[in-house]
Order: sequence, then structure tokens, then C-alpha cells
Amino acid sequence: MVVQQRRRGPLAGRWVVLIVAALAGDALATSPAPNDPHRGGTLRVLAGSGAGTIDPQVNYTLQFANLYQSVYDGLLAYKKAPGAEAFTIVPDLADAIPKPDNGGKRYVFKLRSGIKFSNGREVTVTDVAASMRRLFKVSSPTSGTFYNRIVGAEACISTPTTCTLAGGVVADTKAGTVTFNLSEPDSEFMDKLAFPHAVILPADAPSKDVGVAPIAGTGPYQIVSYDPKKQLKLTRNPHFKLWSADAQPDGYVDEVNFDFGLSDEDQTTAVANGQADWKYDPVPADRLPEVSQKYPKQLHISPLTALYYLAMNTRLAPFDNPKVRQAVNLALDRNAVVKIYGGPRLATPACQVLPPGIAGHEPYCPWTKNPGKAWSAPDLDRARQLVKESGTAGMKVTVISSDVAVEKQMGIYLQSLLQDLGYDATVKSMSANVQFNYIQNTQNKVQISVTSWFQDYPAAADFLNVLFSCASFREGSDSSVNISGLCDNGLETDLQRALATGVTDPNAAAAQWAAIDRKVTDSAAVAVMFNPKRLDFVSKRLGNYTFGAQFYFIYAMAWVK
Amino acid sequence: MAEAAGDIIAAPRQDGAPGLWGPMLRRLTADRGALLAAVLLLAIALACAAAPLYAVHVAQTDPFHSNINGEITIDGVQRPVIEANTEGLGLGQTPIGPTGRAQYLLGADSQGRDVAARLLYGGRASLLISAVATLLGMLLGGTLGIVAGYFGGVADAVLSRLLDVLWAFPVYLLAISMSIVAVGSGLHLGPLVIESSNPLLPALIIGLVGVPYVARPMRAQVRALRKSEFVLAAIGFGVPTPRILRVDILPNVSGTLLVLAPLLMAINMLTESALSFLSIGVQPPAASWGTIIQDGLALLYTRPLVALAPGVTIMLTVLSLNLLGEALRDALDPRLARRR
Amino acid sequence: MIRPLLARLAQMIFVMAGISVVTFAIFFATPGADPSARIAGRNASPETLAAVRLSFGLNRPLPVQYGLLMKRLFVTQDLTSFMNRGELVVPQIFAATPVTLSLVGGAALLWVGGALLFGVLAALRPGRMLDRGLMVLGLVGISMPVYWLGAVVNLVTQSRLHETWLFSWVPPLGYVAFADDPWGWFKVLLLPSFTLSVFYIGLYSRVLRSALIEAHQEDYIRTARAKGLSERRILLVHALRMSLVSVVTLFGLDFGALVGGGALLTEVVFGLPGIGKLTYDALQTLDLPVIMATVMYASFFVVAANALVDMLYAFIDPRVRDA
Amino acid sequence: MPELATPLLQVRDLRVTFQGAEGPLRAVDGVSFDLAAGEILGIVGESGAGKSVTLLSVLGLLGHTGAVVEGSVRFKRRELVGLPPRELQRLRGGDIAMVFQDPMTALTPVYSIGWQIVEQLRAHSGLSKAASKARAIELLAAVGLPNPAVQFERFPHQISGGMRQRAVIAMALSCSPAVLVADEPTSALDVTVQAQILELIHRLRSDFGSAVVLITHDMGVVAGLADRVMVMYAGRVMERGSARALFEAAMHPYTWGLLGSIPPLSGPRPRRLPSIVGMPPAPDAMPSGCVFAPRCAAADARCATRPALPAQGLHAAACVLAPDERAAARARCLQGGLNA
Repeated sequence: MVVQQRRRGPLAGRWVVLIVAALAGDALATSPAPNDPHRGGTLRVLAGSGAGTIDPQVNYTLQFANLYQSVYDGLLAYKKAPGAEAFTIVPDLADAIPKPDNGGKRYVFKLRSGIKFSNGREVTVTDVAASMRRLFKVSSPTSGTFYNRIVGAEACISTPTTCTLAGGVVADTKAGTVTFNLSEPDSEFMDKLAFPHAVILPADAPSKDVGVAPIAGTGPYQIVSYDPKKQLKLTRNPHFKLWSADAQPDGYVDEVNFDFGLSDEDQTTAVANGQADWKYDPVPADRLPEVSQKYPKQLHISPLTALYYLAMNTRLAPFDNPKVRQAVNLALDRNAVVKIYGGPRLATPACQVLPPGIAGHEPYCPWTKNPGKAWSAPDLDRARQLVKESGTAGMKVTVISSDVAVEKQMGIYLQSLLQDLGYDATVKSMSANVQFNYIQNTQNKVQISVTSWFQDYPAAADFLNVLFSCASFREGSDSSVNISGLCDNGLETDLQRALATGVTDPNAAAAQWAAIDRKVTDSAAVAVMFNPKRLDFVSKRLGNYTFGAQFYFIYAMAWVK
Repeated sequence: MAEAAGDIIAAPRQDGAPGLWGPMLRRLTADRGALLAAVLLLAIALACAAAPLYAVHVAQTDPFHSNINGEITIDGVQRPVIEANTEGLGLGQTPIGPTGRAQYLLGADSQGRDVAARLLYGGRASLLISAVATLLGMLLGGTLGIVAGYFGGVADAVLSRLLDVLWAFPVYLLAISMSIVAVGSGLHLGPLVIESSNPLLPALIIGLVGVPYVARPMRAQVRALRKSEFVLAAIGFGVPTPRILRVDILPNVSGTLLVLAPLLMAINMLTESALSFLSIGVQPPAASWGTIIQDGLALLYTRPLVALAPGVTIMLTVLSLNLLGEALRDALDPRLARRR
Repeated sequence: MIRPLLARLAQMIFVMAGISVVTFAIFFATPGADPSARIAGRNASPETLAAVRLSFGLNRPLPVQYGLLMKRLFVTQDLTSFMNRGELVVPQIFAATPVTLSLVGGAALLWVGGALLFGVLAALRPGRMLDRGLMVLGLVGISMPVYWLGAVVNLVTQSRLHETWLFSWVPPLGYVAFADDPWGWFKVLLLPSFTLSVFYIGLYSRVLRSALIEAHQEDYIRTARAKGLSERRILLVHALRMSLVSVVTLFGLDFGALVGGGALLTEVVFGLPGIGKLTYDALQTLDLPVIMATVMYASFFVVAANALVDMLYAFIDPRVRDA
Repeated sequence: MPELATPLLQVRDLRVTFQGAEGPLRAVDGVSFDLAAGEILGIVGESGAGKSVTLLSVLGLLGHTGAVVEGSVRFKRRELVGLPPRELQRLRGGDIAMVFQDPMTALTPVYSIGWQIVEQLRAHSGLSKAASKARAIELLAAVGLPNPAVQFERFPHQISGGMRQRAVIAMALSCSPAVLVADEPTSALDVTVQAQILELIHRLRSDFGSAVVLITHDMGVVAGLADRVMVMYAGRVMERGSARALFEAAMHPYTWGLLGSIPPLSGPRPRRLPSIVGMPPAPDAMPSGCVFAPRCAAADARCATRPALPAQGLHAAACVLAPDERAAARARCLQGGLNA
């Protein structure tokens, strides 16, 4: 079973790299009229398995963020449009994007009226306040890093059950407005409100992780059933009335079935045979040549800002010893893993955390033969020397990877690499349905794991702060995104300083982020492998393929008739 | 017909061959199928035993070491083991196919490792584990069968009830239950601790699971022997039980055991490969035919040989084991162990 | 007629109890890591461990634990998997049962039909080409791992020959419920059922063939010939009916192996969400509660099927009816 | 028994050879005899003399043993040897019926008795289901089974051996065959039932008018029932003649031996029953001359060539002894041969 777990993230306007996807037959962001000929049919999507819980405020995977885009709405949303246009923030349930006042610490949102949840109840400001409180009650993974500046958030983070957010989020039913008060200004707060964890749910939604029981939403589709091993079914939301084509367009297809349980190989064959319309997990490398020859028009490559990396547990032998982590970084043959992922057209080797195209990215690679700006080749001898110096040769090391085809192969490669470095290495691949939670939980004593990271919102902070700040590390919890457990005071102060300068002087902040990037890369808490591109393989009958850099393939805008 | 039968085959001729084995061996070697099976089995076993030689001298690779960026020279041309696709969009990488030469004879798998060398190493694991499991099954099943069959009474009641339970338990589910507990945290039998990566573990489990296949026919035959005159006579003479078991029961039963051995080994081979396929048998980095098939499935549609080759070798091995078992049974006595 | 039925029922209940004890012992009493860690599986946060210890009563004596487990499995059916955040296990099994039933039912039909056809054909003229050929084919059939055969079937029907008219009808892998689309359901199950039945067709055609040949040496066959009946009628009416009696007893046992083993592997390769696939997914995450439940329910199903077949046996053989 | 009417069954120089392991085995070596309508012919001899094989070969019931049948067998002037199997099959059960020795295994256990009789009726007569059922019940009554309608539904294991043999005979006679061959019909039954069956067979001739060939090794049965008797030894006919002629004026030493071994009902109890020394020859070690010579006390040089059985004459024997030598030879045989 294979499911690809990645954090998602948009890309800010400041994005430089050429955007237009070479092949994407992009269509304008339109919303289908009731009698549109393309309307109707069932979209069949394949994935290895579900991606853990269906709770939009708890789930932190790209697979389900892609799903939530047409099921839930936040006060704000990213524009449902092809390419970079998808990064402009547009009002969704709120009727406008307010100007911040009180020194950038207060935002007042006016809620649109007449919008209904799929359970028939109308959306009110009390739902908005309740949703923000729920975010802390279910200890959402980003509650500590994204929303900690809301007044009262600190209390909610320490004791989630009794969270009130008093003074932080004030709902005024008569005026139909919701006021957000921040403890200090946050230039990226608008992005954070457009993030799935901040979607608006019915006030009576249970204040604990709902697991597999769907919660009513406001988008054009509603989740009807979810079995992580069999299927997730979406049907049209009967109460949906179009209110903003940019924020939440109506969908073409009547039904969307996410079918789970097939291997990567069989999924690719099913799409090739036209038996399925889209495949979430990456196409295995060995099928790409055949697919790219026979179905070139059904392939879409889109650039991304993301990274694949090896998370090494800095608090567990042998990776508590920096020399060992450096040895892994040096020995890692980044060309090999790029080949596993599908070759240079789909991935570029990388050593540093910040991917190109993010403000603060300055090419830097210490972990290579003749270190400099770019990675050239592995340096096995130095790596072995470091291992000898560390005195940890012969130790037992277990690599944890998901059973997504490409990740499983990387796990096997890594096991063989560690074996070369002198360790007694084994590899354990497990269902992607649980792998991401498993490697975060310190109880499971994971030494080294294969994982990936797609930013949540377009800023260096979303890489360096979210992945390496102490706030992102929670002992014994499934939501501890700082997998390597790096919590270093010096780094903390740098991070806070960069965040603060970011509010006033973005350029100065960029230089600071570059310095932090170099510091984190030097600490070798992780071994960055490469920056991937997104490849989508769709069926012949699928029309109006739209790839929004924000939410990727916008299934609502595709038609099958 | 009785009288007619008497007419045709007069008193059975004594050709002077000693005891049980003489005529059986003669009939066995006369059976062409059995000979072919024995030769094939021997060839596969030898080839697998020679896996290290093959890996070092012929394939010149370490079949357990990832060789994704490796290169090989064919007819003087330097070619990558994992070839990048150049046509069309230039996407994707495919491991090299069967080269028909010493290196990468059957091609490479997704990690660029030599499939032929891995096949031989995998064979060692599969054959070894199945053999140990068969031995265990024969010993345990045999003793259980003899004890239950011979002693009767309480022993038989208890043992046969236990066998009924074990026999009704779907084999794979029993193996899965035990494997998952063992794989999870290794087996702690008092002082003896077997970690989950130790191949002895699957052998132990498969052996245990195979016990009913031996115990049931053994018990049936020993019970019949127990009632036969010559055993009753021996007991009548006051011959001590161990001696009766050794002298009267065992030789008569050894025929059945001999027949059961290859048949049980065949079943164990299939069980081992299934458990390894479910990744609860042989644990990586070790490899067995089951795990190689699992690797092969990831390349099924582009390099099918990676999955087909181990499957065919399993089939040939199990086929020859079955042939051998059947030939043994027919050579010994057509009535014997009709179970499978 | 009633006495053998009751005896068989009692034996069935005994075996089921035996299996539940064996399974309980394996999961709870096998020496090694503390069972709560094993059951909590991958998700070993302190609160989860405590919750497991409490709900399974691990601090209480073994019989109590056994009782608790049985209650949670069969009575209250509230056994939860700790991997998937409290997902109820038993409803998943009931949801998966029809898939496994359809697969196993289809395989059983093909198995009996195939074995009858090939067994009789082989026994018509023993020793001839057809007989030897079928018997070798049978041997090959029982020597192939079922999941590998499934992969080969997929390779041929889904990819290499998918465009040819022969296999263009082959639907995508996965399951179509009978209620939604009976024809689709049939198409989806045809190849998996065939793959699953090949082993048993091979096995049973050989068993039936030797049973038929043996039956031909019996006196009642000579009487039938003396009555002037045709060879075909003797084979089909007398020899076959008698051979079926001995074959049916084996059917029960192997039906178990089919459900417990073969079906599991076939479901994995063909992506059918049955009890086997449920067990396989649980294996990937070492999700013990699910495995405990699937092992118990599958074994009970097999034992019940065994008992059913034995009763069928009484119906087929009049001699047993009066015993 | 009119000799003149063309005999129902004419067997001339019947030879049956089997493919033994080491070469052809001649089980029946030149047997000739006739059977007239309504006549009871007893064929007697030790087991292994080829009695059953003779009759089985006539009916083509030797199965797949690859036996070769030569010579001529005419039934109502129609040559049976070499008849296509379908023709012979139509004959069996319709014109020539056969009853075998062991009633316990003669009937198919899973079908009721009535059903099996109906099966034969419908195979030959094409009667409707109801008519065949009525006929079958009639037959069961005719063979003396109490309340036949109930027996009709019964299964073989539900009735005694004697009743089962009666049912088998009823089945054999269902199509009122011209010839009923009874191969040791009473050997498997205990004495009291034996008498009833023999009495039944005797009555058959009058009730059904069918000729009977009674194969037995029991001289007493032959004496009581047969019109004519034929003595067979090692696949050849030693002597034939009317029952009376044989018992009172046997010509062949082997017949003397057989008669001698019947315990006398009256007169002094002999200390030891006289028996014929030695064993019948194995099929692949046939003596050249007279087959009985090795065991015949009266044997001399003349026996080296095989004595022919005279074709004509009611009472004849295949022996070189001239009529006048018989008395002395018989005394010598009884005295010398018996207690040597």
C-alpha cells in the first residue's frame, strides 16, 4: 500500500522560477454552470491507503489537504487557479480581507451570510470562534507554531481542554463579525488563516480527533464515507450555492471516489488502462519511460518548493554524535536517490534545507566532494573516517520508510549505505497510513527515517522554524514535526530574531534566514536529499487538468465527460 | 474376482531382496519421473549452495549492496545499471534487463542488484528454512503421532484433540499469528532469546505449523500397527515398550515418514515463501525467494523477470519435491499416505 | 441421523474453543515484550499503553483476560485498533466478509468443477497421454505459490495482453459489490477465483483420479459391468459417486486452508478488500487487535465450513446416515 | 439332457494369456465345453485352476489387464471372441448374467437395492420406471426375500449376506438371461444360508429356464446340484462327464484325489484326511506334458506328452491311463499318493 505523505504549502508571489508547467493544458479557473455539458460523472482517484485521521484540524498531510480544498472553507482561501495565481489569498467565508489595525495586532472579519454547512445549518460567527478554539482543543500540529500569537493561545496550548481564547477571538453575532487580537504582529497571519487547520467547522463538531467520522463542511463536496484501507467517497454537497468562483468554485463531477489498497504498480496500470482518472502517489521510476512514451499528453510536470530528507534522531545513539550525522550526509549519493525518484527531470540534488525559490535561499552545500555551492559527489572515505572517529561502528541501526514505492526503495538504499559505513543496518517499511505519525513519536525510538516536507506557506520560516524550533518538538506525541529533535538555544534566538525582522524588513530577514539555513545544514540534524518536482499522471478522458501550486491537482475543476 | 486373482498371480515370488528397501529402491530408480525430480532438486540445492562463488566470480557484485549508480561494461560499452530514459520526456529510470552475460545474467532489480546472485542467496534461505522446518515437523509430528497412536487412552485423547485443533486452524493464520508476535519482539524462551531477524524463527514457526501434516497419518498408521497381531504378540511376551517401538513400530513407520518428508518439505517451501511475501518471514537484509518476488512485484510490468525467476524456481523445487514424494509413495506401497 | 449431527456440532464447538485459546495464548501469553506494548503496536505513547492495559485487563489473571477478549470480540464487539485511532475492528471484519465469501465461493465452484472434469478425464483411460498430461499439469498446479500466480495473471491480463480481445474485458483491480453491479462483480472475481482455485484443481483432480482408479478395482464395478452397463455410465454413476464420498472428507480440511491462507494472498495481489487484505494491512503496521480478530473470525468460519462439509458427507454416504 | 439340440454355448479351444512381469502367462490353456439350454454345468477345481478366468473371458470382463483371448466361443451360434465391446456389453446382463462370490461387496453401497435392479432392467429392456420397479419387486419376491417392496428401498448394508446374495441373483435374472454364471455363489456364506442359495439356484432352472454354469471348489455343491461336471486344473480341463459318472467312475487321477479329500459321512473316521501332495504349478512354470504329472502317483513316461481331452463322448478325461489300468492306478493314488 502506498500513500505519499507530504506537508503542503503554497508559494509566495515572490517566487522566481519559471512557473508555466511545460505540458499543463491549463484552463481558466471557471466554475461549471448547472447545464454545462462537462458536468457529471464520477472521478476515480487511486492512492495506496488513507492518510490517517480525516479531521481537517488534525491531519497534516498533503494528500488530505488536497482533498479538503473542495470540502471545507476558511475565512480566507487561496485562489483556485492554475499555476502561481493559486497563491493570491482571496476572501472565502469572510466578505473581504481586512486591513490590520491596533499596530498590526487586530483584524476584524465580516462573515458572508447565507452559506450553509453540508448538514444544512447556516454558518455563523459562533462557528468561526468555536472552530478556532477547537484547533487548540484537538492540539492541532500547527497550534504551537502558527496560531500561538493569538491572545490566549498560550493558555490553550498548555491546557487544551479548557481553551477559551478569551480576548483572542471575539464573535459579535449581531454585527456578524469576528475580531482576531494578536499578542504581536504576524505578517504571515493571512496565510495561516487560509491553511486547512484554520477551516471553519460546525460549532458542535466533537472537540477530539474524529478519526474516521467525517465532519460537515461548506465546500461543493461532502465526505460520505472513509475507510483508510478501502475507500473515501465524496458526493456533491446538496446545500452548496456558489458564492465566490475564485475562493470555492463548484465542481464538475458528481462524485469523487478515492480508492485505496492497490500497489503503485497496479495504480499506474489502472490509470494507463483508463480504469482510473488520477493517481495520488508518485509513478514508480521504472514505469516512467513506458508512460512518458505512450501517454505524453496525460503527464503533467509542475515545479515545487519542497525537499526529501533523512531525519536523524539527534537524541538517540548513534545519531546523537554529530560526526555520525555528518558521515551520513557525506556518504549519501544524491544522484542515486534522484534516480530512484525518477531521474534529473523530476528532482535536483540538494544539501541545504531551504529549497531554491524561497526568500533567503543561497546555494550552499558542505556535504560533498570539494564542498561549495552545489553537490557533486559523495565522499565515502571521509564519511568512513568520521564513523571510525565516532567509535559507533557495528551499532544496530534501523531505517524506517513508508511502503510508497519510491520511499521504500530509498529505505533499502539507505540501509545498504549504512551497512557500507560499518553499521548493522536493517530497514522496516510500513504503511504510509501511519509512518508519518510513527517517526514523529519519540516513544517509538526511531533512529533514522525517510521523509519529505512541502512548505505550508511561502516563507523560510515554514521550513526552518516549523521543522527545527523547540516549539515543534513534543516528547512522546504523534505531532512532533521536529523529527530530529533539534532544540538548540542559539538557533532559537536566531529564529525569533529572523521572525521579528521579517515583519518590518523582509530583505534583512532573508539574509538572516540564509545564515540560519547554513547553521542548520552544518548541524546535519537532517540529510537533505533532493528537491522534487510534482508529476501527475491522469487518464485520457480527464479534461481541464488544473495544477494550482497551492493545492496541486484541483479535482473539482476537472471533468470526465 | 478373488478366485480369479488367485489364478493370475500365484504365490508372490520371493526374489531374495532383503526387507523393505531393496524392492523399493529398484522401483524408485525405475521411475523416470522420480529420477528427473531428484536430479533437478540436487542441481537447485547445489547451485544455491554455490551462491557466494557465483556472486564473487561470475556476477562480481555483492547482491545485498545497492548499486543504483553502478556501471557495467557490455561488449566494451559502458552502461549504467539503472538506465535513464532518453526518449520522449526523458523521464524515469529502468534497471538493466537480462544481459545473458555473466554479469547481471537475469538483469538488475530496482536497487541495481544482480537478480541471479540474489536468486541463489534467496534459495539458500528458502531451502535451509524449509529443510529445518521439515526436520522439526517430522520429529515433532512423528513423536506426537507415534505416542498418540501407540499409547491410546488418555494420551491419545489429549493429543488427538490437540491435533484436531491445530489441524482445523488455517495454517497461514497460525503462522501469521506466531510470526507477528515473534517479528514484533523476538522470542524469549526462558534464557534463549531469538531476535526477529534470526532465520531460525520462521523455520521454527513453519515447522510447528507443519506438525499436523505428519502427526495425523502417523497416528493413523501406528494405531493400525498397534492392533496388529505381531505387536500384540510382542506385548504378550512382555517385551518392554521402548524395544517394541524401536523394533516393531519404527521400521514399519519409517516408510511413511520417508514418503512424508518431501511432501512436507514442499508444503513448507510454499508456506515460507508466503510468509516472506507477507514480510513476516525472512526479514531484510536477508533475502528469500518470497522476498525477491515481493521486490519483483514493484517491477512487474517493466522487468517481469525479477518476479518470474524466483517464482519459477520455487515451482520447480516444489514440483520435484512432490514428484519425489509421490514416486516414493508408489514405490513403497500404493496404499500409503494417500492424504496428498 | 441426529446423533452424528450432534456429535459433529459438539466437536465443532470444542475445536472453536481450542482455537480461541491457542490464539489468545499466542498473542497474550507468548514470552517476550509486554503484551500491552505489542498490542498498542507502533503507537506506544504512555497514555495508549495505559489504555491498552486497562481495556484488556492485562493486570488481571489470564482466564479473566481471555474472558474479556472474548467479550470484546464476540459479545460487545467493541475491540478497537490502537493504530487507527480507535477504529472499531469487528465491523471492518463484517464489511470485509462478503468479499472473501464471494472470492472463496467462486474458487470453490471452479475447484470442484475443474477437479471433477480433469479427474474424470484422466481416469477414463489411465496411463494414456491425456491422463499423464493432466496429472503433470495438476502437479504444476500444486507447486506454484498462489500470490506469484496472481502476479503473473495480472501481468498478462492487465498489461501485456490487456489490449487483445481476450483480456480487454478485464476490469480494473479492486472490488465491485454484487448489489451495485452483479456483472461487474462477476468480472472482478473471475480471475482471482481462478488463481485461487488452480492449486486445489491440481490437488483434487489427482486425488479424484486415484480414487476413481481405485474404485474401478472394486467388486461392485465388476457387477456393474456384468449388468451390461456402458463404461461411461459405470464411471460417472458408480465409480464417481463412490469416489466423491472419499474426496468430500478432504474438501472440508482444504477449504480451511483456502480461506485461511490462499484467499489472503490472492486478495493482497488482486487488491480485493476482504478479510485477507485486512489481515495483510494490519501486518504492515503490526496492528495486533485487528489480526487477533481476523484470525479468530476466519478460523471459526473455517471450522464451521468443515462441520458443514462433514454433514454433507453424511448426506452423500448412506452408510454414515444410519451409523 | 438332449445332446442333439445345438448347445446354447459352444466353447472350443479357449486360450487366455496375460502379460506377466517376466513374459506371457497362460491362465486358460485350450478349454472346450458345451452348455445346453436349461442345463446346470458344474466347473470344479482348486483355486487358481482358471475356472473364473474362463467364464470372465467369455463375457469380456477381464478389464484392462491386457489379457489376450483366443479360440472360439459361440453363443446361440454367434461368435463372441473378437465381438466389438458394445455388442458384448449388450449381451452381458441381458443374455448371459453373472453372480459373484462375495455379496458384501457386490452391490454399490450408495444406491438402494431396488434402484440397482431397475438400472439393469432399464439398460436392457427399456421398461418404464414404474414397470421396472414392479418387475424388480416381483424378482425380489421370486428369490424369497420377505416383504420385497420394503427391501426395494433398502441399502446393501442394511440387509444380511444371504439376503444380499438373493438380491444379486434377482438382479442377474432380471432380464431372464439364457445363461446364469455363478462364480462360487455360496463360498462367502455360512452353511445354512448356503443350502438356501443352492436350493434357489436349483429352482431357477424351472422358474426361469436359464442354463447355469456353477463355478466352485466344493465337490459337495457340485454333487448336489450339477447335471454335468467339468474338472479343471492349471488352466486345462482334466475330465468332464455327468455328475453321476464322475462320482461313480472317475477316470482322471486328479478327480480321484478330489473325491478322496471329501470327508466320508458314514463309516470309520479316517485318522488323516487324504490330500494331494504338492501345489498346482505357477502359470509361468508349466510342466511340458500332463500338468498333473508331477503330483500324480500313477504318472509314467507316457505323461511326458500332453494328453488330449477326447472331443466326443459324454464322459472323457485327459489322461493316458487305459480303462483297465485305472483300478490299480486309483488304489495306488489313494494309498501311495495320499500319505506319502
